[in-house]
Amino acid sequence: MVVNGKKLIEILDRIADVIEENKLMLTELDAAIGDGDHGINMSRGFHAVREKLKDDDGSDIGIILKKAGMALVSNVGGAAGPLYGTAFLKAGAVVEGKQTVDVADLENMLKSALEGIKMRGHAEPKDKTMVDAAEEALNALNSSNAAGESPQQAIKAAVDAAYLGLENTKDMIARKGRASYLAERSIGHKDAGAASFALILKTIFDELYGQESS
Amino acid sequence: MVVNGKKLIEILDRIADVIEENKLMLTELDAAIGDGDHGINMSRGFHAVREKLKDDDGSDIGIILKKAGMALVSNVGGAAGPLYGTAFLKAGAVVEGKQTVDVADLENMLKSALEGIKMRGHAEPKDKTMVDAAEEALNALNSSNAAGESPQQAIKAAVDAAYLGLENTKDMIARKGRASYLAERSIGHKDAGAASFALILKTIFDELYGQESS
Amino acid sequence: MKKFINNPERVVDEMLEGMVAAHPEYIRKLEGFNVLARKNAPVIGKVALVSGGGSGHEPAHGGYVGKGMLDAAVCGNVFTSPTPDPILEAIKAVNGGAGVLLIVKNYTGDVMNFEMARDIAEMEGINVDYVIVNDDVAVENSTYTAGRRGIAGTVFVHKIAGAKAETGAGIKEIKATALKVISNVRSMGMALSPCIIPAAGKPNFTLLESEMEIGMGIHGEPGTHREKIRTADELAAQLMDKILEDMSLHAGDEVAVMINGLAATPLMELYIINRRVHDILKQNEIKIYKTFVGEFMTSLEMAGCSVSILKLDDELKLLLDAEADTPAFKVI
Amino acid sequence: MKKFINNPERVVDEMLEGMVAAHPEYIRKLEGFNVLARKNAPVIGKVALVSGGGSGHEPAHGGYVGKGMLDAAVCGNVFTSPTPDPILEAIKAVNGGAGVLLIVKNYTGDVMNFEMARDIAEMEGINVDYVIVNDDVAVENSTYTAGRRGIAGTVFVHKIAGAKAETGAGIKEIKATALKVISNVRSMGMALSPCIIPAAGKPNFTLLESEMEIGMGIHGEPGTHREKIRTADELAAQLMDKILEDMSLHAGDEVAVMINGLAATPLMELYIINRRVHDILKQNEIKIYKTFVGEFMTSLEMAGCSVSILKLDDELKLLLDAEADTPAFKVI
Ligand SMILES: Nc1ncnc2c1ncn2[C@@H]1O[C@H](COP(=O)(O)OP(=O)(O)O)[C@@H](O)[C@H]1O
Ligand SMILES: Nc1ncnc2c1ncn2[C@@H]1O[C@H](COP(=O)(O)OP(=O)(O)O)[C@@H](O)[C@H]1O
Ligand SMILES: [Mg+2]
Ligand SMILES: [Mg+2]
Ligand SMILES: [Mg+2]
Ligand SMILES: [Mg+2]
Repeated sequence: MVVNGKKLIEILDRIADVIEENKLMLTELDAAIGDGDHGINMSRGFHAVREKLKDDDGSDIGIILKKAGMALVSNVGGAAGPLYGTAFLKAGAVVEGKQTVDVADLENMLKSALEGIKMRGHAEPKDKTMVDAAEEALNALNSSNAAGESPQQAIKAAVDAAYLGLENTKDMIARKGRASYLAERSIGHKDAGAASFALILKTIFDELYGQESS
Repeated sequence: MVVNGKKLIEILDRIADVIEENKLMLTELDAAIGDGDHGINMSRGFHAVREKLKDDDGSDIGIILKKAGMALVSNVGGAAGPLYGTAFLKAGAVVEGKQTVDVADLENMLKSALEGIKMRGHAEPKDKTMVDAAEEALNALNSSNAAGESPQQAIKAAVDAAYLGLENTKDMIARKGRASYLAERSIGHKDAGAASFALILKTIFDELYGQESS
Repeated sequence: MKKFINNPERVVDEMLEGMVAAHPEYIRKLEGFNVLARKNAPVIGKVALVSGGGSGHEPAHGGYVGKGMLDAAVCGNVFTSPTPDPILEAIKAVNGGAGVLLIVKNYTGDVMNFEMARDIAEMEGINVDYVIVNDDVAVENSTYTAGRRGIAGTVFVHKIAGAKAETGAGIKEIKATALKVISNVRSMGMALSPCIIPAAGKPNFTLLESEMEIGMGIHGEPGTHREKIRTADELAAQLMDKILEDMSLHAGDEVAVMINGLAATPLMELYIINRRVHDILKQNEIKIYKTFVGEFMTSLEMAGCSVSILKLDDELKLLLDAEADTPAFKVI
Repeated sequence: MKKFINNPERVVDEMLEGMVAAHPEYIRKLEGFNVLARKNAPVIGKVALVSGGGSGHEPAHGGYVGKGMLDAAVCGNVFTSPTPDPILEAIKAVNGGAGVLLIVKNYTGDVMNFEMARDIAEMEGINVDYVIVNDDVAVENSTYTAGRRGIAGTVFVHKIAGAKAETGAGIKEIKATALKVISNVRSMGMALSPCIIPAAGKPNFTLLESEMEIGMGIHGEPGTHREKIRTADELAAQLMDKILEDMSLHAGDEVAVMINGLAATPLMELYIINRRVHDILKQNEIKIYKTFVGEFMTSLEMAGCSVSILKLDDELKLLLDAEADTPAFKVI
């Protein structure tokens, strides 16, 4: 697996579409235990990413991710904006100047993104946030890479782990973000940010390897 | 038919109950083309009448009706308060000092009451108000008395005519009171004030002759 | 019926207790009557202004008692004109020797009850006069009907007549100014939902999710007709059409605008309506001197709004700008 | 969804156009940003106050821009914190050289976005500090959670910190005063009906005719729990219990009271709530210095209310009484 800037822009483009298609689902997850705007916010953000990257020449993966991060910071708002924005900015920082990235880079990028999210939001695993999807995904990617599995296998493992993380949020009591106001009442609902995180990762896989093989 | 003060107070007492029993019906008529408070207002008013007459010795029909009129003016509010209040005050004025009234007095009282309503509200027949019930009732009472029918027949005729007047309001376009704001849309609904008027008259009949014979 | 109340029969009494508790620096309640009077009433030598009507229109009218507006507000039961007794009591309590002007909204009940109170007060030697506000263009005006209703435009009468009274003007002059406001103000309203009179316990009418009621009054009474809901811009234009049709406004004229919420409609939506109202006035080259957006004359918990336009001259501008200090309306 | 809107995606933009059209004597909009700034900003030498957050809480926060309160309000999308860009722009536009204090309600999104803006502004050499308001006692406070929310008590921070800034105080002093307000104010709210975010088109939750949601925030998010509806008096007592439990109030202490409507609840009902709140305070021998009843921090078209109690000292009383002249909050 080697992704160049042009392909990355295509992936981000596709993410905008997928978020749009899943806007209602994300909003409904957020409505149950938050304020019901996550899908709306994310969709606005990724449309801004698309707009921002329209004329990018694709020469620098780091710059592409930074632009995406800035677009997210400047357009999503709410909690998800600074969190996803920081994630993309941090991911971009570790691949500055690179024309292409491979699965090892992806692991670095995800690691750095997760650090950024934690730094910004002070959430830990089990707080019922996007961290729960990201943490599982990173661990799976890490194990699979370490075991020498193929990039496709590794990324597939990350996607599956992200969805597992998402599922796990269902039984958690929220301790960060708006859902935390509900305390015990947040149990039984999946976290919206974890869902958007898993969805983004799945879209990356689908763009790289096709939806059939997923 | 001869009614003394004690009986009149009993009748007024019974009117308070009947209005209370029909509060919802009157309110619903008013809700359709007015503001939905007529039953509430009338019920409040006749409870005040009862309270005011609690200690009356029944010696002067004129005073009883004046007290009732004042209680209505002071407690009903809205349009019906000054109108019914004036009606009772005017009815009382024509029987001042009397210890009893007969059916001829009743005709005078009704005539004077109707004049009071018209003077206060400037409504004419066919404006879709209580005047439509009152006017029909007065005419019937007048004809029946003139034809030498029995008091029971005469009052029964007045009650029936009041209800006919009430029915007639259904097809009218309101030209006075709140219902006038609806213009053509007021057609198809009976007038609340005409309904309370007919109800009061019917209660008088029922108290005098029993409900069976009505 | 979902309301913060204790007893449907006591909502007005309890509301007034809550109002007096909240605003003791402005108002007091007359013992035994549902009348809110200016704390320092009677103001000796000043013509006193009294308004009121049925309750359920808060902050009207009690919220407008204070310096530069009313001297007393008479609070009837919900949507029911007060009886003459409390009106008379209000007149007596605020008469500072210079007479009392009643500001009455044009409803059969209000007019009759205020007239009766005036008659008694005059018999008791108090100089009382009154004006009737009938700003609602939804209803056809005709001598053969009850005529137009008084709605949110009434607040302009309170403000401007109140400012005039504060200058020490006589009752005739104040009445003339009030009548000028009345002849220069037009309003029109509509509703998205009905309201529930507490003592009735259910709404007077129902509207489908797709319907709105045009020409809505402020008493839960149905309007002139029903339509499919439209955009805010279309609605604003519809209300303005009807208002402008009835006013002789020319390019260069100056107006005050009031966008009034009936209660449930959020301020956000009122501002969206205001945006279009301003555009329409600008297209007609009408100058907007001042705009008021908020809840001034409500209708229990109804969702809806009214637009009022007041044509101004130099006197009205001056009086509109004069200081007012009341619980619900302040001009600094 | 029955609303006076044109396009769900443009409600905030159109609302701001309507606000600026209505109040040009108070506010202007920053070109290209959803920021309302004081017309005469920057006020040279005065510390500027900036607040804001998601929209849908009108009149908060744009209605509080003006003399004696805010210098700018940053207006995010409905219930969504603004991004750092407009916050930064607001900071730059109102900085009069004496620094800028941000007043942020405690929501993860608001805190993160305001912090990011502050970081950038400081890098650009502007002295920026911030306070976080967390007055809502419905939510358990704990370092392991997002902590308490900021709700209507925030308006007291705007008023008092705004008055302090107007005295020419430095940013440290103003921050200290703002923190004193924050540590002395507690609020608690509940709702009778949900609200509809325009872009979502349907409510976040539904309530039965017999249910209410206790501990409701101001974003349509569910509260702490659901109960059968009760009387206004019982509800007021329930909210006050929770508030008083959390405050150290003693006989003889003085407080300011705010009875805040979430939007659809009529003023009549808020006054009925106020009546009982006053009774409870009096029973506890707490003196009520000033009461505010109205819509200060709303939640779109939600029916519901919150009660806020602010414990006062001499400084806070003085600042609460100081003149304020903004579109939605005036003290004369
Ligand atoms: N402190 C935090 N750390 C990590 N993620 C968080 C935190 N707070 C919230 N989130 C994530 O953000 C999501 C909500 O995003 P969104 O709805 O767009 O913002 P808001 O909560 O401001 O409305 C949550 O579902 C959760 O995954
Ligand atoms: N001008 C009038 N003349 C005679 N009757 C009238 C007039 N206006 C209204 N009414 C009567 O009063 C009734 C309404 O009374 P009510 O509902 O108690 O008062 P309001 O209309 O003030 O709410 C109407 O149904 C009608 O019969
Ligand atoms: Mg959200
Ligand atoms: Mg009625
Ligand atoms: Mg009525
Ligand atoms: Mg949000």
